[in-house]
Amino acid sequence: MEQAGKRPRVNLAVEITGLTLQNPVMPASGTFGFGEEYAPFIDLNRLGALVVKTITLHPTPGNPPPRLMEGHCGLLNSVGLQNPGLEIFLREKLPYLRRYTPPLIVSIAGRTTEEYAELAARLSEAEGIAALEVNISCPNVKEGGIVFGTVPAMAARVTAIVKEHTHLPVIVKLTPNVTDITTIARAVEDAGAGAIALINTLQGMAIDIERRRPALANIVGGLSGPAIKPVALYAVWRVARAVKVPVIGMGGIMTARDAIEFLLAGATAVAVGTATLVDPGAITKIIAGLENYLTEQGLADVRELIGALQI
Amino acid sequence: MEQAGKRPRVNLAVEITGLTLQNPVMPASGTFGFGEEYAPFIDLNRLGALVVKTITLHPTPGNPPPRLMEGHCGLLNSVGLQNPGLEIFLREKLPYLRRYTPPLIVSIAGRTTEEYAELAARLSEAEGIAALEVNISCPNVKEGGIVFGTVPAMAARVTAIVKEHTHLPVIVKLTPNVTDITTIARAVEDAGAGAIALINTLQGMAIDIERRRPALANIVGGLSGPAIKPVALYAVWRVARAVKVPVIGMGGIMTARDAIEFLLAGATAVAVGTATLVDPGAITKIIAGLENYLTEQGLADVRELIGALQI
Amino acid sequence: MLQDLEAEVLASHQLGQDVYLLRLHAPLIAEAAQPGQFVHVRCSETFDPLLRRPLSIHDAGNEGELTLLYQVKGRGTAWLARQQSGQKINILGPRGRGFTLPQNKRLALVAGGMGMVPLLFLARRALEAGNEVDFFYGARDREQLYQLETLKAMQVNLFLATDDGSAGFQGPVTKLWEKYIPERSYDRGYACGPRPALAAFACLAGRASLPAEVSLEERMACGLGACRGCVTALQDPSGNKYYENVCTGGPVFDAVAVYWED
Amino acid sequence: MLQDLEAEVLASHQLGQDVYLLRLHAPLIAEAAQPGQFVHVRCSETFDPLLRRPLSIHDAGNEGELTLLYQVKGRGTAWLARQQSGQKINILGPRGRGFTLPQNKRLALVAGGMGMVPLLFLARRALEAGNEVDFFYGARDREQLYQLETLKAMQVNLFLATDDGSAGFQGPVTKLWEKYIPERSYDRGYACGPRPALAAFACLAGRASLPAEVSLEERMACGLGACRGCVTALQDPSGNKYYENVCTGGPVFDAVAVYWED
Ligand SMILES: Cc1cc2nc3c(=O)[nH]c(=O)nc-3n(C[C@H](O)[C@H](O)[C@H](O)COP(=O)(O)OP(=O)(O)OC[C@H]3O[C@@H](n4cnc5c(N)ncnc54)[C@H](O)[C@@H]3O)c2cc1C
Ligand SMILES: Cc1cc2nc3c(=O)[nH]c(=O)nc-3n(C[C@H](O)[C@H](O)[C@H](O)COP(=O)(O)OP(=O)(O)OC[C@H]3O[C@@H](n4cnc5c(N)ncnc54)[C@H](O)[C@@H]3O)c2cc1C
Ligand SMILES: Cc1cc2nc3c(=O)[nH]c(=O)nc-3n(C[C@H](O)[C@H](O)[C@H](O)COP(=O)(O)O)c2cc1C
Ligand SMILES: Cc1cc2nc3c(=O)[nH]c(=O)nc-3n(C[C@H](O)[C@H](O)[C@H](O)COP(=O)(O)O)c2cc1C
Ligand code: FES
Ligand code: FES
Repeated sequence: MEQAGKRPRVNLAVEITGLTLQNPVMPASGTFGFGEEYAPFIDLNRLGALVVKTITLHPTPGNPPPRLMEGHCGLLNSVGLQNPGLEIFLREKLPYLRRYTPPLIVSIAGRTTEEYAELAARLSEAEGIAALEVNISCPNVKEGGIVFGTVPAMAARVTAIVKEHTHLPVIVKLTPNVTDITTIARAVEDAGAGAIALINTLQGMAIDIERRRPALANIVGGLSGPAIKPVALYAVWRVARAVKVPVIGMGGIMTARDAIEFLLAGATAVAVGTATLVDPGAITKIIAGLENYLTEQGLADVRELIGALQI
Repeated sequence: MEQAGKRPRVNLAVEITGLTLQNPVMPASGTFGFGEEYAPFIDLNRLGALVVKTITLHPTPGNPPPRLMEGHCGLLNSVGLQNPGLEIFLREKLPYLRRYTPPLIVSIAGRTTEEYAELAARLSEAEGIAALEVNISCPNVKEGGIVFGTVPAMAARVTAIVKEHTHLPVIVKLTPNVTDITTIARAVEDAGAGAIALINTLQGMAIDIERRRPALANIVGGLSGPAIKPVALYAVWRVARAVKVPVIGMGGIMTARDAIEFLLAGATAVAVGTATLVDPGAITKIIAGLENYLTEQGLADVRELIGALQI
Repeated sequence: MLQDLEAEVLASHQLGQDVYLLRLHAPLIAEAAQPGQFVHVRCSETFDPLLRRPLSIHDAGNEGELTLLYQVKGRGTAWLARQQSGQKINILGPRGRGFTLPQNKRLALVAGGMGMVPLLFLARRALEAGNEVDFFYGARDREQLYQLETLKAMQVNLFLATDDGSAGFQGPVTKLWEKYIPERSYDRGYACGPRPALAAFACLAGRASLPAEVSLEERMACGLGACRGCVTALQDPSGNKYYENVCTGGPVFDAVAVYWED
Repeated sequence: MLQDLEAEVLASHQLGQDVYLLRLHAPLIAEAAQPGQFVHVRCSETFDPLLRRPLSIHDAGNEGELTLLYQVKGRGTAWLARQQSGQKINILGPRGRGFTLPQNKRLALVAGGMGMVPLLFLARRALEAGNEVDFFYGARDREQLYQLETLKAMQVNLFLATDDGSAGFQGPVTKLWEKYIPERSYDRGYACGPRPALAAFACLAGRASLPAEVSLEERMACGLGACRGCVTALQDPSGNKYYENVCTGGPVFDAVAVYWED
């Protein structure tokens, strides 16, 4: 698409497990609500995809407050997956989201594999959903609370069950709180994941020394933001080399430069979380910055960046 | 020790595996060189202990430059254990260090369990060493490069072998790059560790987007500094509850308030690394700040803080 | 309409040891502002501190002037205190559900410490709407009673309380207010301040069957209702506890809706 | 003696689009400073940026004045550029191994871009020690040649080069210098600038059997020799590569000791 008198436009589109994204930048689940909260600030139609807060089968009240604590260059949260549950999502949130053109990715979490299965089945019947993102950073109540995403076999089982219950593309989102994230990545790839998203938050804690109490009511929280970027980038680089399916990279992306680092490391797309909490326009600025960078570098296609890191 | 006309002095002394530390604040291995570098700035005799850079059996040249990259609120380093080796340490560094009164803790690392054994044996013959700190965040060349500290049995084996070859107290320093750090902690405790130090750095990466190359020549580096504090604090809290031996907490401690968080979380002592690289006086400021805090809070003994977190 | 803009600092005045009055030029926000709403302020050029800081709207003038009043608590407000006139500050707002604004009624405004900040703006708008305003203002000591001149210049009935008795009544401001409840037969009460004071206020209002509103604080990230990080516990009419965002459902809540026992 | 102190900003002058001259009051450092040494500057009130930034000593006056000259590259130097007179900046120094300072010799100083910074200080001290100084100074264009007035006021023989020919010789400064090597029979050469320029300089000096020193840059953390983070590859006389700290073993090294092929 050459515009008269202008530089040729660069291609920003990428493909992820059958979905075409007009650009590789999307919100990270849980930081973008159900989209509507950001509509006063940005045109949701400009995003690579829409990704909603993780939903559960039943309404989840979430953890008691305080749920937030700021670290240095990082945010510690223990929202506890607060969400209105599947029914209300389908009835009250989905119709609004359907009005937008970018593919809608619905993040799901269960306490048992059965809950994942039911969520997958029910969402697959609904209209306007482009893919499921399986959040496996939550405890399996049937296995003594072990987090699904920390054991390859459990991660694989959730993936396989979701696959069985849906025709939609399945993205599996990994937790970084493991010894070897590539083992988990390969396990979910083998189980049928069409793409892998990473990283979810790092486990962390803060203490209020005046009250001698944990700063978060839930004691432990998830660390996100610029603080974790090096950890996220390393995990993405390793996973991108270990699997064949596309990777969606995230963790501390605040600027277009950060996003480019993730693409060079092998991510086919990126997600932006904490940055949006600080600046509602972060995602659109990153998209614009990415386009500028490509133009400046004389690159015609964003895909030339993907995995282009020279070792 | 009440001083005439003054407030009673608070007790800062703690005990760790038979060593009495005049206060619970010490340098973190690798950030304090061999002590002499900081002598122009602080009185080394004021420290709780002296902890030297990890030494290896043979001289280690370290990784090629660049070895450093700054993240947001964090430092990524890949020094690669550069050190002059055991012989030069004994001949050229130890005599200097012996002049100081705080207990000298020597950090050691090996590529095989045999190297750990030999280091332990040789250092135990030398005079002026109070304890060994076993750095298990390095690859076992005989086991395909798997990091000793990521497998409970391997971590236990290194600990046991070091114990066999020394009469000195043994501190084992854990890597946080594992799924469940308490399993490793219990394994080294069972194998005879007299204290546990944590955390070593988190694995991370950065990319120079202009050159499309890793920012560190070694590709991967270790992340330290304020960015990792929430992760470190959570690991310390969990390990302190999982083991009976004392814990030395570290990771992002920049101020006395940070140190107090670690003590409340259950650390008997703390180590300060990156802060010293930014401010050579950081450790002594933290000691002074800790003393002030105790006085202000009307506490007579720092041990009242240890593990005093209310859940 | 919610804005995200760069506001120019007109002036920053130090009112007390660690309290600052910040005057900003932000016409779009000033015009839209309702008492009880807040702005979400970026307090850094870097990522440390990372999050915005919520600050109540203290006043909003006709000339597009927006006034904030804050106490330096930590890194964010310390950064703010370093900003000088001419510099630009990124603010997002006006945000949140403000106070109910009746007409021609008698209102009690009860401020504890920095809780005075949004109540001054409420007083101004309440007076404009023909209400009679009793303004109860308590602090630790007379040094920590700010903006007395501004309040006196307004047509409020001002009642002061200090913990040490250095100005007005000696004791909690809620105790002072309590004495006036019977005789002044208020139509509505409003409070902002430390949570224990709010709980005491809610209890007194409840006993007097007085409709009452309180402004709550919680740590915030987005300030937009998206992250669900800033919740407070509320109770539904049957006493069941649930969580509501302070940034969108509040910061002002009906006193009876707040789940006080946590 | 190495110091860690708060230095007051006397003035900050913008010399070019992104280049600043910073005058500090730091008597203890100014008195001890040797040409080629640097100071390690804390560029933040928070932890972002976290590390100090090394900056060469550009000049040191009798009145305790220490002058730095820097280009804004990223967050640290951007912070520095925001500091105004009267503010305090934490600096640590003087640090590092500086240039050899002979007496009554003829010296060649070859500066590429910001490499001029430590060489101006060297020129001043070299002149005081009775040396004759040829100062070669190259930059992209005439706009990026800084401190020409100061250099002209000194007794150096100034030779300029620009990539675009907008001032002096058109081409690399090392090419310009090359022409003078035979006729001027120098006793010693000094260079600071981008690494490729230093390598060219080292090669020319080697061919002319001229003792030569170069000032290198590496990212630094402690600046004290403790962390081993700032190493550069050197070679021993038999050509074996080894790593040396730039902060303590340098930043100035013998040109023949540097392992250029990395
Ligand atoms: C709706 C709302 C309106 C507010 N209006 C005002 C106002 O008009 N004037 C004023 O002085 N303050 C006001 N506050 C409180 C103000 O937001 C905090 O004092 C400020 O965010 C502290 O930031 P800091 O970086 O200086 O401190 P930090 O270093 O972040 O923290 C210092 C202390 O303040 C606490 N704190 C941090 N963030 C918050 C927060 N968002 N809410 C409550 N406590 C927090 C921390 O736990 C810590 O104990 C308001 C808070 C809310 C939620
Ligand atoms: C001994 C020594 C003396 C120096 N003297 C001067 C001087 O007098 N004037 C001057 O303008 N600059 C000098 N520099 C370079 C200066 O230290 C860097 O430009 C500065 O640290 C960049 O910091 P920043 O936060 O602005 O940029 P950052 O955001 O940290 O980085 C911007 C770019 O600069 C690079 N960089 C960061 N730190 C360093 C470093 N320590 N050394 C080299 N490159 C780095 C980064 O890789 C990145 O590409 C010197 C460097 C050394 C080692
Ligand atoms: C407040 C908050 C809530 C989050 N909620 C979810 C969630 O519901 N589901 C999920 O998969 N990830 C959740 N995350 C993790 C983010 O999607 C993302 O993986 C992580 O924050 C790292 O990216 P960032 O550094 O850009 O924020 C949440 C993160 C934050 C900060
Ligand atoms: C430059 C650097 C070098 C280090 N070298 C070692 C080392 O040799 N041995 C070791 O056990 N830990 C080493 N560490 C890790 C620290 O001892 C410490 O565990 C870690 O940095 C976390 O603490 P901090 O955030 O206070 O720096 C090093 C850290 C840094 C930053
Ligand atoms: S701060 Fe994000 S929902 Fe209120
Ligand atoms: S910067 Fe630490 S050794 Fe040079």
